Amino acid sequence: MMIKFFLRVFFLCVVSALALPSYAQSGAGADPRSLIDALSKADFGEAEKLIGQLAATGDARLVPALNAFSEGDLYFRKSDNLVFIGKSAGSNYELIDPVTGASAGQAAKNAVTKIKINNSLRRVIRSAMGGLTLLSPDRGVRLQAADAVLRSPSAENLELLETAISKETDGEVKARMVEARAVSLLSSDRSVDEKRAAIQTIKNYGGRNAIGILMGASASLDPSLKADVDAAIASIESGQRLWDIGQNVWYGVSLGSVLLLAAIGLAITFGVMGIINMAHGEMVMLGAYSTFVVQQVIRDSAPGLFDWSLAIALPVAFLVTGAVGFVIERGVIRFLYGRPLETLLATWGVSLILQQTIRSIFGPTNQEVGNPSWMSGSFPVGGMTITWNRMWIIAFSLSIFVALLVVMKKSSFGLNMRAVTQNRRMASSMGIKTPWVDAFTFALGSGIAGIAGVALSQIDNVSPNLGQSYIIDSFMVVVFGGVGNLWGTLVGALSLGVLNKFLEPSVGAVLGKILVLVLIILFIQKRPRGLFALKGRAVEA
Amino acid sequence: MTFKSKLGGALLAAVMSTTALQGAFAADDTIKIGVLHSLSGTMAISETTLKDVMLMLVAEQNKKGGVLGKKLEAVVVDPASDWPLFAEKARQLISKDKVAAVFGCWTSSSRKSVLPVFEELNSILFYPVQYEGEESSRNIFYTGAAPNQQAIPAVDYLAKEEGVKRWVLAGTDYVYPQTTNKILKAYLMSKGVAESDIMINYTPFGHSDWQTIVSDIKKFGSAGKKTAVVSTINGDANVPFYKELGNQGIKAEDIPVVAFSVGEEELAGLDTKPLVGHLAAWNYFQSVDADVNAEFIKEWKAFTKNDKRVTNDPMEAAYIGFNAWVKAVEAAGTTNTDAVLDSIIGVSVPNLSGGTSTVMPNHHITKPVLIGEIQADGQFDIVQETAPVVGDEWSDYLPDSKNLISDWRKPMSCGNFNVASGKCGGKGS
Amino acid sequence: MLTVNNVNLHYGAAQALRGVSIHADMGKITCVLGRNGVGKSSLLRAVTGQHPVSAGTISFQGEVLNGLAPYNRAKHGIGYVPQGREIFPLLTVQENLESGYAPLARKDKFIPDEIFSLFPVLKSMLGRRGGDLSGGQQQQLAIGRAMVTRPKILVLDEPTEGIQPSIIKDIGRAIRYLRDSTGMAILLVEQYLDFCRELADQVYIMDRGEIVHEGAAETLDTAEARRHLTV
Amino acid sequence: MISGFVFRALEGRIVAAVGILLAIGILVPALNLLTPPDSALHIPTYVMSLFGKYLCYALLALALDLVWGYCGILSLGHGAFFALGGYAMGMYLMRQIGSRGVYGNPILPDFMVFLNWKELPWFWYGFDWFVFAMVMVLVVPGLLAFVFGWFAFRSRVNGVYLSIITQAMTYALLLAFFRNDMGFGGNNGLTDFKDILGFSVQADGTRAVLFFMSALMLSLCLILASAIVRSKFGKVLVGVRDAESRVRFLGFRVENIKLFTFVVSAMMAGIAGALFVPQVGIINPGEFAPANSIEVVVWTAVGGRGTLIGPIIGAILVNGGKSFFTGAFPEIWLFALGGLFIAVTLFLPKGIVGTIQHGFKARKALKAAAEAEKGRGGTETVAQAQAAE
Repeated sequence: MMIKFFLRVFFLCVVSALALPSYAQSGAGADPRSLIDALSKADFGEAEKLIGQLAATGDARLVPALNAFSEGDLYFRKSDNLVFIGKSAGSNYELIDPVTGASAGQAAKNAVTKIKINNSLRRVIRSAMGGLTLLSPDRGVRLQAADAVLRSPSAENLELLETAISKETDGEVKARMVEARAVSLLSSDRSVDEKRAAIQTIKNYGGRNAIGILMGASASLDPSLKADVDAAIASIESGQRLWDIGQNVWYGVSLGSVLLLAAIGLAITFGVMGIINMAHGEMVMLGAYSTFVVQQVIRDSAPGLFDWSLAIALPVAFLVTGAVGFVIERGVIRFLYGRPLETLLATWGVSLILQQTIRSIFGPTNQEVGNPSWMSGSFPVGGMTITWNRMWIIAFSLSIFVALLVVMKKSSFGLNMRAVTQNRRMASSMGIKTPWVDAFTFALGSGIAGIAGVALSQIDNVSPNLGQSYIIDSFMVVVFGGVGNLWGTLVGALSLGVLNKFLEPSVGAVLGKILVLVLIILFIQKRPRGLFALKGRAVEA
Repeated sequence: MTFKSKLGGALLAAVMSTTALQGAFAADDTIKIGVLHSLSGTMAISETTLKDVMLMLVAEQNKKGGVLGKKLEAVVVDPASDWPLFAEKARQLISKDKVAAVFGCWTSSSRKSVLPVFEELNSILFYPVQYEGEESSRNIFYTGAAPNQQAIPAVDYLAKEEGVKRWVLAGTDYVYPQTTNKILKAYLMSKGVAESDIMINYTPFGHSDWQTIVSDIKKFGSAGKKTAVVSTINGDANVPFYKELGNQGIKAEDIPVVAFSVGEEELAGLDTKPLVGHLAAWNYFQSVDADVNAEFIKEWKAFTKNDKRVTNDPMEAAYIGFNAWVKAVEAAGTTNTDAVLDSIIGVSVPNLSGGTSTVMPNHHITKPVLIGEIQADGQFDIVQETAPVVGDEWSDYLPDSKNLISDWRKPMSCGNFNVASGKCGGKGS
Repeated sequence: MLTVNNVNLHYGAAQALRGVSIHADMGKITCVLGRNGVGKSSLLRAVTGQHPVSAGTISFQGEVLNGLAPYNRAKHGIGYVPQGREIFPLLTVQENLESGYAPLARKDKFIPDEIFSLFPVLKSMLGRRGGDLSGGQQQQLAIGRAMVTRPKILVLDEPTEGIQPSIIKDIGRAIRYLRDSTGMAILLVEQYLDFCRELADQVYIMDRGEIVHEGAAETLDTAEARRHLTV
Repeated sequence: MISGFVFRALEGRIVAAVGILLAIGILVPALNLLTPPDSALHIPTYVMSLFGKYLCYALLALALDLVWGYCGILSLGHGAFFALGGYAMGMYLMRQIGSRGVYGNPILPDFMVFLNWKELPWFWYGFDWFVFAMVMVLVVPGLLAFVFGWFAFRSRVNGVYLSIITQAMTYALLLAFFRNDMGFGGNNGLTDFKDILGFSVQADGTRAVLFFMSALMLSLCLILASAIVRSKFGKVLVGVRDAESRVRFLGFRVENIKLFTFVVSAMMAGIAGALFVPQVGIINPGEFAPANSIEVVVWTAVGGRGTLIGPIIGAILVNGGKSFFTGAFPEIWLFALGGLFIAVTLFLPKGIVGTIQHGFKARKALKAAAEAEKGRGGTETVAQAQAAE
């Protein structure tokens, strides 16, 4: 993302530098090259001033240098204290002139020193770059520039913004610039009336950020504007309140979908087959590790495919955990049908062994599983923020649910599976190969836990303990929803998720979780077979 | 006699004979040291590394000829993240294996669990992890950071360099964050921060759904004042927390997060690109530019045969503790606990950030505080380094501990001397 | 032809069958009578493979069945209607019937129309859960379900138990129809003498795990047969 | 009548077991205290406290066996009762520290001082009095078991459901006790004890007495459990385990039978916890972890559920093995432990003692089942094979 942006800016600036030489030369007196070189000896405070001076040149050729500075790619050569943009090239750095963009040869890594940067400097750079790129011919760059100014407003950019607004033709960019201008105006020395209008603009812009801007500015504003600010804040907040509820529901649904993911494999192995499968969490963990291995292979051999890594990991995880599940069923569980409470002991042993195996192979520490770009970041919906990864996880867990439902209800395997769990002996006499069905049912449940692990690797850490943190929640969901009923698992997961998220703001995360557990215990007293208990003559038969 | 009695008798005999056997094995030409770190269970993720470091240090020392002309032998046990088991294993190491000193523990609970054992059996524990302070035992050396060696300088940095005026203190609900946040709150308020500008939030262990809290932080941060998060979130919960921060688009330039439990090892499990600029405060970073550090990293990678293994602060603390012990033993000429306790105070050994660390009379050590910003490669870029700070066992910002000091030199020999009353023993009344 | 030759069967230390030998011809209804607990159901368990035999052989159409799992015997054409029906309670009627597809070749995976002509009530209840049917309906479903597997021998364990007389008639009609139209063998275990006498071509009487009488249906009225059947 | 109750309990095997326990209870401390450290017969203190710990675990396993082995209630939350008993004892021990804490505060425990508590919370009142604390050791777990059981058994929550909600119970308590605001020391728990009844907890003499007490309490509880099991009530209990609805139809109030057993068992677990704490020197929320409770189930299963001696042997064996393996093979001991669980469930479904008692019948049944599985009979399960016997 940033690299792409960097390249684009870089290219454009070279172009604009060629196209508009007069503008480029027309900055303030200071020579940009010597300003940049001064960075080699500057502390953070001095660097801040230097950046201000660089911004004041208005020289758009400086954008790549500033960008490199903010990314930590600016170096000075120890021999002559000249500053360059450095790019790693094997054991050397490829040096690039910060102003002209021309190559300046290579230097050994220990011949140059990185110029230190911190958050305050990054903020200043962001603002400076915003100013420098507001007039860029590229719409995307201008939009980003307006955003940058909006986030780090300063009165110095005001006139530039006004120039940019007058030239702007694109509606969205213009709107953003108008907002940025309003924000910048609050800290300028413009008239009270202009500021009043700016407050209105910000109010219409709305959202949490607007409240922050107004509250931040209110202290330094003329006292006569205080009423306007308060009214604007109140109005934004009242609009925000409903969105907040919506946001909370969203969080609840998203937590619920995670619970659903974690529990859905268990709904098969425990809910349908009646095995108290304490190794379920480890299946999730194996799925997450499969994702890690797939990403590792992709990183090493085909980095271009990284965005596809999850899609590749899904079948891999399904097959790996399914196969492990198959082995566990054939090796251990098949001897224990009819003794559900003892399956607990054996699978507990299995879970210890799986954990230790993974620990021995991969080590006890977290492994890095990256987010593909389409799962990173967020987008606004009205006053809510929706993060892409949560959004995909909800979609993913619902589609697994639907797929499983279809397999159970529509396929002949699903029919055999249900027949075997309801009456194993009779199913065998109907010609159903019961051992085969048992093994593949368990493998299916395990495989689904595995693909849940692929999704969970995106939000949680991938370590040998991953499974342990989900096992209790999973059992709660299945029992709360009603054993043997997939719909119960769905409704159970979602309602527990939403309940949790509505308790959390008022009582805190810890008490919230305790309360949910207590409520489940009480609920089971009321309905001993869970939310979606199977009813009617059929159950007793 | 039933089979039961035979079984019981056999069992007892077996236990006794293994004891006798192992006792006989303890050859006289080695000095044993205990390594008490969880290799399984929830804490294995952090502690296993420290076990490896200890084995490496012992191997290095033996290459240099051991200690007092004898080879060192590390006795490794697994307390399995189970706190009572820590006490049992500590007792076993001291009584059965007769180790000269023990290096171990990570969580405060495990340290609290073994503390009475070390005091009772008069042995030495080197504790290598940053902790909440408020403790000073005659038999324990705290080579990790006390709150004043980590939290307070970090807050100072944010207030000064980033102009932070509003603070979120987010932590896992256990003793270290609770205490640290109490100290920080008192400290911030003493610096003139209004109570309404401090938000404290606790989450359970292993919390993985951070959506609400991150959005609360965002909300709290949109009050027009520069806001920062001081994170005492522990262990595994950090990864989902940072992932959520990244996804909700909280950039370090807007709301920086400074963490005290996130080091190179934790970042190894994360894609750090969205986190560039968030901070951590430690006494050591792998990126420290010092020859001794480069050497250490090289040895570590060679020892673990893994080029990707990182180093971190508790490893440095283990390194300092081990070297201080070696130096003290050589000064005392014996591994006898009392002699070592006397000789170790004032011992200075090189630390990995290029300076030296000295063992102080309060059984804490001096070390510089480093503030680092997270980089895209999972390393830290050091933005500030202080002069060496003495670990403060009794915080000056808690009402009941501000009058206490600890000095284990004779004749005071007291871990909780009250300077107001002039007596040893807390209130001293 | 099903041949049971000198079969013993144990439940742990208890012996349930002692040297039992019977045969059931194709196109014939063979009926095994006996009081409660004399080993009738054990005999059927041995035939269907639900319990291993400890001695003797069981063969069907010349193939030895010993050691085959129930699902393999189903593939060999043994259809089973167990005591108490054992309908899959949570499957619909349709699904109960379809559970018989397992041993079939792909082209045979359909429900024969004759099932619905014999038991029209099933057709109207296809969507109901098996467990929600009445006892008589379940019995009809159980027979229908066994028919889906296209058995060459149908093994029925007390199909009249707890069923109202009108449905017993329907079931009798169905059994006779199956014998006549398909030529399959039918092995029927009963306590209900009249039902047996009406249907059977060949009868056996069991007592204490042994066959004590063998003959045509008419021989049931002999004094010797009655002695074995009265309580 | 009471003498009859006790007399029935003292069947041969139990008498022998009690005898051995008491002998160990006297012999081990004696060897520890009276022999010189270099003598071949000397038992080091750490071995004694290790064994003392095992005895507490054995009592916990016995408590679980009473509800699981005899009443069919698989509790996955017995660790909670153990921990509550432990906390009651821990609170007493904390109060005995008095002003010897690091802050020298005569009223507040250290962890309250540095978290700025101003006064002692009400639920700490009375715990400086030993008798009160001992009553609480019984009452708190008993009360929790009563309330929990009263709801659960009345609404006929049973089988797997009951197991899962007992797990939810202990998990909720785990989270609650982790909270520092609860006033139980948060995750550090209660530690650094000094005295019990005026004797230093670290003195060898005190340890010896605690060890003896553990053996004694285990013996007493064994006799009590045996008496319960062998009484008429015990027969009904087994009836509830094997055929609950039939017992209900016979006119017994099954929920009351279960409730009584559950409460008794919880109290035993509480005693075990109370004896555990001074011997290991710490009680913290880790004891509430669901995994701990599952381990108790494993000990019981290994030893043999439904036998009174089995759980005791199971607890000692598994923990002894754990102590040994975590020291000898720290990297791979989980494989051994996990393998043990699997092996016991597969090959010794009745546990060690159960298998010996039933003269390898169980193994035969498994063989039959395995053969059945191979294809002769096809689908017979072990349970059915056993039921058929």
